[in-house]
Amino acid sequence: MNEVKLENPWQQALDRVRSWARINSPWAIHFNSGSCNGCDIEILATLTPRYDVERFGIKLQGSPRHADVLICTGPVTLQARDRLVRIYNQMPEPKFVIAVGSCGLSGGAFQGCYNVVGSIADVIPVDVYVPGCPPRPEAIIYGVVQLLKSLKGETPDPQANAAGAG
Amino acid sequence: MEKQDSNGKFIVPIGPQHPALKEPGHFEFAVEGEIVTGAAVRLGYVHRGIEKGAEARNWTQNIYLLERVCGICSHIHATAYTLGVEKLANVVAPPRAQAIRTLVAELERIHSHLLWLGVAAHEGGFDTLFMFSWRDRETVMDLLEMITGNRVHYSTNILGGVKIDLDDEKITAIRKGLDFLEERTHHYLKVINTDETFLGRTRDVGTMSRQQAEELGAVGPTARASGVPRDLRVEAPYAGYHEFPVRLITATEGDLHARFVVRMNECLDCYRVIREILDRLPGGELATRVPRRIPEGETISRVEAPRGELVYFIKSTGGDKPDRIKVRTPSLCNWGTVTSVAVGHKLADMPMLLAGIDPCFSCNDRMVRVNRPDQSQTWSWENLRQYGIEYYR
Amino acid sequence: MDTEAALQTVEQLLKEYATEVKQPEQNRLDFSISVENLLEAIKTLKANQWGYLSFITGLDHPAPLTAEGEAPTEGNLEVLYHFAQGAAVATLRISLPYSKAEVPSVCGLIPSASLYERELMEMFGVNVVGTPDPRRLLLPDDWPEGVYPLRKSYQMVGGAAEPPVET
Amino acid sequence: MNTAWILLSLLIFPGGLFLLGSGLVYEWVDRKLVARFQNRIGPRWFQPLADVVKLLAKEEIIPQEVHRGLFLLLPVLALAGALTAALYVPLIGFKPSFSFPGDLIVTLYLLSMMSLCMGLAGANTVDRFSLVGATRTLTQLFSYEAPFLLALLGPAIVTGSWQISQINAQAGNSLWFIITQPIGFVVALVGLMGKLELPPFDAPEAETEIVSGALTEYSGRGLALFRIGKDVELVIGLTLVAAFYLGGLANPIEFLLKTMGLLVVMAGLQSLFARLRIDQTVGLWWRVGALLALAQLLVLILLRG
Repeated sequence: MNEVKLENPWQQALDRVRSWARINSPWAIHFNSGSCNGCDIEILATLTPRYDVERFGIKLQGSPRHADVLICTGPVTLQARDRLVRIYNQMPEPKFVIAVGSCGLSGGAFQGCYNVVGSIADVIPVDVYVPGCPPRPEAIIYGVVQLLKSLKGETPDPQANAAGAG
Repeated sequence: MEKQDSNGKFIVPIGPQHPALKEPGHFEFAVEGEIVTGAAVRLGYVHRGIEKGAEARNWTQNIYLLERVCGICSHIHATAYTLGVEKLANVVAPPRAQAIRTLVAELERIHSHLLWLGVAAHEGGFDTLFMFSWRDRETVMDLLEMITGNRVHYSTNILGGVKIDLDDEKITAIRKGLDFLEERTHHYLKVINTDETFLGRTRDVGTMSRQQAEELGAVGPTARASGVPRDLRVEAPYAGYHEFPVRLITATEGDLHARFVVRMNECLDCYRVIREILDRLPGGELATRVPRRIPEGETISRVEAPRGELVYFIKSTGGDKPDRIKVRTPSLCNWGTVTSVAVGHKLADMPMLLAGIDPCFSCNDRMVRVNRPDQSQTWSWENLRQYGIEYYR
Repeated sequence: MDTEAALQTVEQLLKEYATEVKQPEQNRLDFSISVENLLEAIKTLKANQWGYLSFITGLDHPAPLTAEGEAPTEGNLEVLYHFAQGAAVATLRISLPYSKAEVPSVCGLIPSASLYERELMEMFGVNVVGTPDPRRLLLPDDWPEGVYPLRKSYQMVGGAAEPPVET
Repeated sequence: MNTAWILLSLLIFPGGLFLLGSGLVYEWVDRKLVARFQNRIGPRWFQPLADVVKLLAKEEIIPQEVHRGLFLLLPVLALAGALTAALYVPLIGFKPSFSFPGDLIVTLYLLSMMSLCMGLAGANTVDRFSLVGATRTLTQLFSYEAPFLLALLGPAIVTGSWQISQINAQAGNSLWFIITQPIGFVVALVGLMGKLELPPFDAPEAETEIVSGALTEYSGRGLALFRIGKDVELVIGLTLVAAFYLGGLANPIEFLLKTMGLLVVMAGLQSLFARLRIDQTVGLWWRVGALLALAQLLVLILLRG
């Protein structure tokens, strides 16, 4: 969100309302760009009673048009790359990307593979990285929380987020 | 997007990004109104190149790699691989190791079946069942985490044995977990057998006769639900299944409902087998030595994964790396059943039908080319480390 | 035992087609078969209801490096059809020279072989004649023709950021 | 009645803002209850508000192939229809702002605007999921608007009036209609769920089959308006059913208790069943529901006559 600083107090108030709403209602879409399933199952597990992310207003959406956060897993394979870009482009602004799992971070064990483009960051800009093979559901929730934290304050910086600062 | 293909048919794509599929795979269903008139499958969205990658790593490293063929049935992949390599090297893992392998495999089967129950229910719009089955699945996940230290990739196997052991405390915890799960499984069995709306969505949907199932090459619970008596744990016992035999569970209806029943009954049998293993856990060593270079030869290692027959073909030329590893996963066999059974059904049945075979895309699209870690970009490792430090502070 | 009986049966069934029969493991029999006999052999298996097609493996045996002056030998591909009956496995081995890497499709007899044959085609470049669906299964659409990743001659191209094809 | 009063009632209370607010609250209660039934904690109380505000603040993507005007107009129309309908029902137990003989029919028509607009919105885009969703929405319209109407006719016939306020008053004075016309009540409740596309009647927006149905291509404001529209319809629908079948609504406490009670029942039904296929949805109504409701209507008419 690289928005211009607003002088008008009315606009400032509006802006506050807007970011409050954004922080409290991150709808997510999930895309598997070539992972082994481990991360995907753990993402799905965050919806279920033990973790229940609806507490934070996180909802898994089916249509990219409805989503704010793209949760992406796995190294990007050649075939999935175009799809990933397309889904990213279909999402309305403002949009954020969370890369889940070691493969999504760097290509992981699949780095350099003939059918793999590389990490998710090679294809689309990523805001938050969640490491792990696979990360626990708690870690994924933590990743989302980091994203939300960064929305409250300054411009999210992928590197700062990856370092867990947020 | 093109609305119609050249034949003027209305095509509904499912995947690769689609809410019904948590994994990518691409199906095209030609529909007339709500009725499906044709189906085609395109895989490869998670094609990585594991078979080629395995040729570049040594025998031990491959355990790590092959576990990551699939995040749901990781243990069984490693088991198939280690059993095959042990066969080539002419060593036999000690009985205690075999028993523990079997135990983890059965726990994994329970986790996989419960997971599947939830996903299939979700496809049918029965979210309450999804939530409940996944809540109870957490019990198995806890057990697996307690035993192996990981929720998904258990890393139990090493060449020549296992690297984890069970003590009394763990055994008690497993028993407790099993009691709870058994009670819940009976409950689910009741739900899938009595809930009217659920029966409406599953009965006589995707029916496959025994002959069809055999012709289309179905495996695992999908085939057993059609009455094909095919279960490698019974036919060709491996690991600890000689000692702890399982029951062959089949149904005759061959529809979606039968697949539900077969899987749930299998869970019940898993509990029994695990209890038997715990009762008569053999003592002794956990592993034997396996040489670094595996003697020349070819072997076929067949095991029963939660989804059906999993086959590894391993060829060694006597080096410290395999010459060829071929993985034939159960999901691949079951695709054929979807594309042929789909025709004539309603579009609304498709997700459940797909879920019915318990597809696993990453299983199909294996093949990873693995590079050495020093080739990865420096910043990401830097950040990873930083993140790790911050994370555990 | 059951497995032994099954192996004996299959040996009886396939002996006439095989040029060589080997028993690499207790529960396995390998039959080396020429391409011409493949369909007949499978028909026999099917007619006698012996087993089911478990999977098809491809193997690549590149030509060994030859000393100077020697005529270079041709490498060959092997296609393995594994049939399983209980614990018994019968393997039909077919050896193909690079120059004529062609097998007939078995889909007419075993419809479920389609996916394996598609995989064989794109991974090894074995031309499966008459397979009902010759489209790509796993590799991307823009993968170059004539490049088969599972052949030994295939070398990995570039790093992660460099896919082997231009897009 | 002067213009200022009309504007006030249309924009602030009981229409407009107030209705939007209560719609969001009801949506939250519904989601929370379903979550609790599913053994989860569920969303926080301001969740629907945050969702809507966020959607309003988001970029709105208009696909190239659609008719722009329609694409923008339909959500507004849907919401407007729902808001207008609110003027004729006894919200909060107060007397409806407007009332005339036959307003029941007008209200029901206004409520149907929503489904119609959604169907049109889906048909307007070229996305395949939207198109399938649109057909399903319209199919459901034909199978569930009708029973809702029929079910509300029962009390109307007994009281001999087509005016909502009169029926409401009458219902308060006699034995609750839920006891004398149980079938009508069940049909009304199920019809309302079908109308609102709540599970198990959510085939038109079945996530696992057709992504989000007719609304797949909507983002930002359009989606927000449709969602608010649905929330408003939920409140109005509950109000109508409570007024007709649960002994009328005479004061705010009664309103709250009765509508919330209905909501609990609806949330329970939502979490109890698997989604019905669209053919099952239609079949269930025309083979079972319609016959029963018609039979009951016939009996009522005969008894009166």
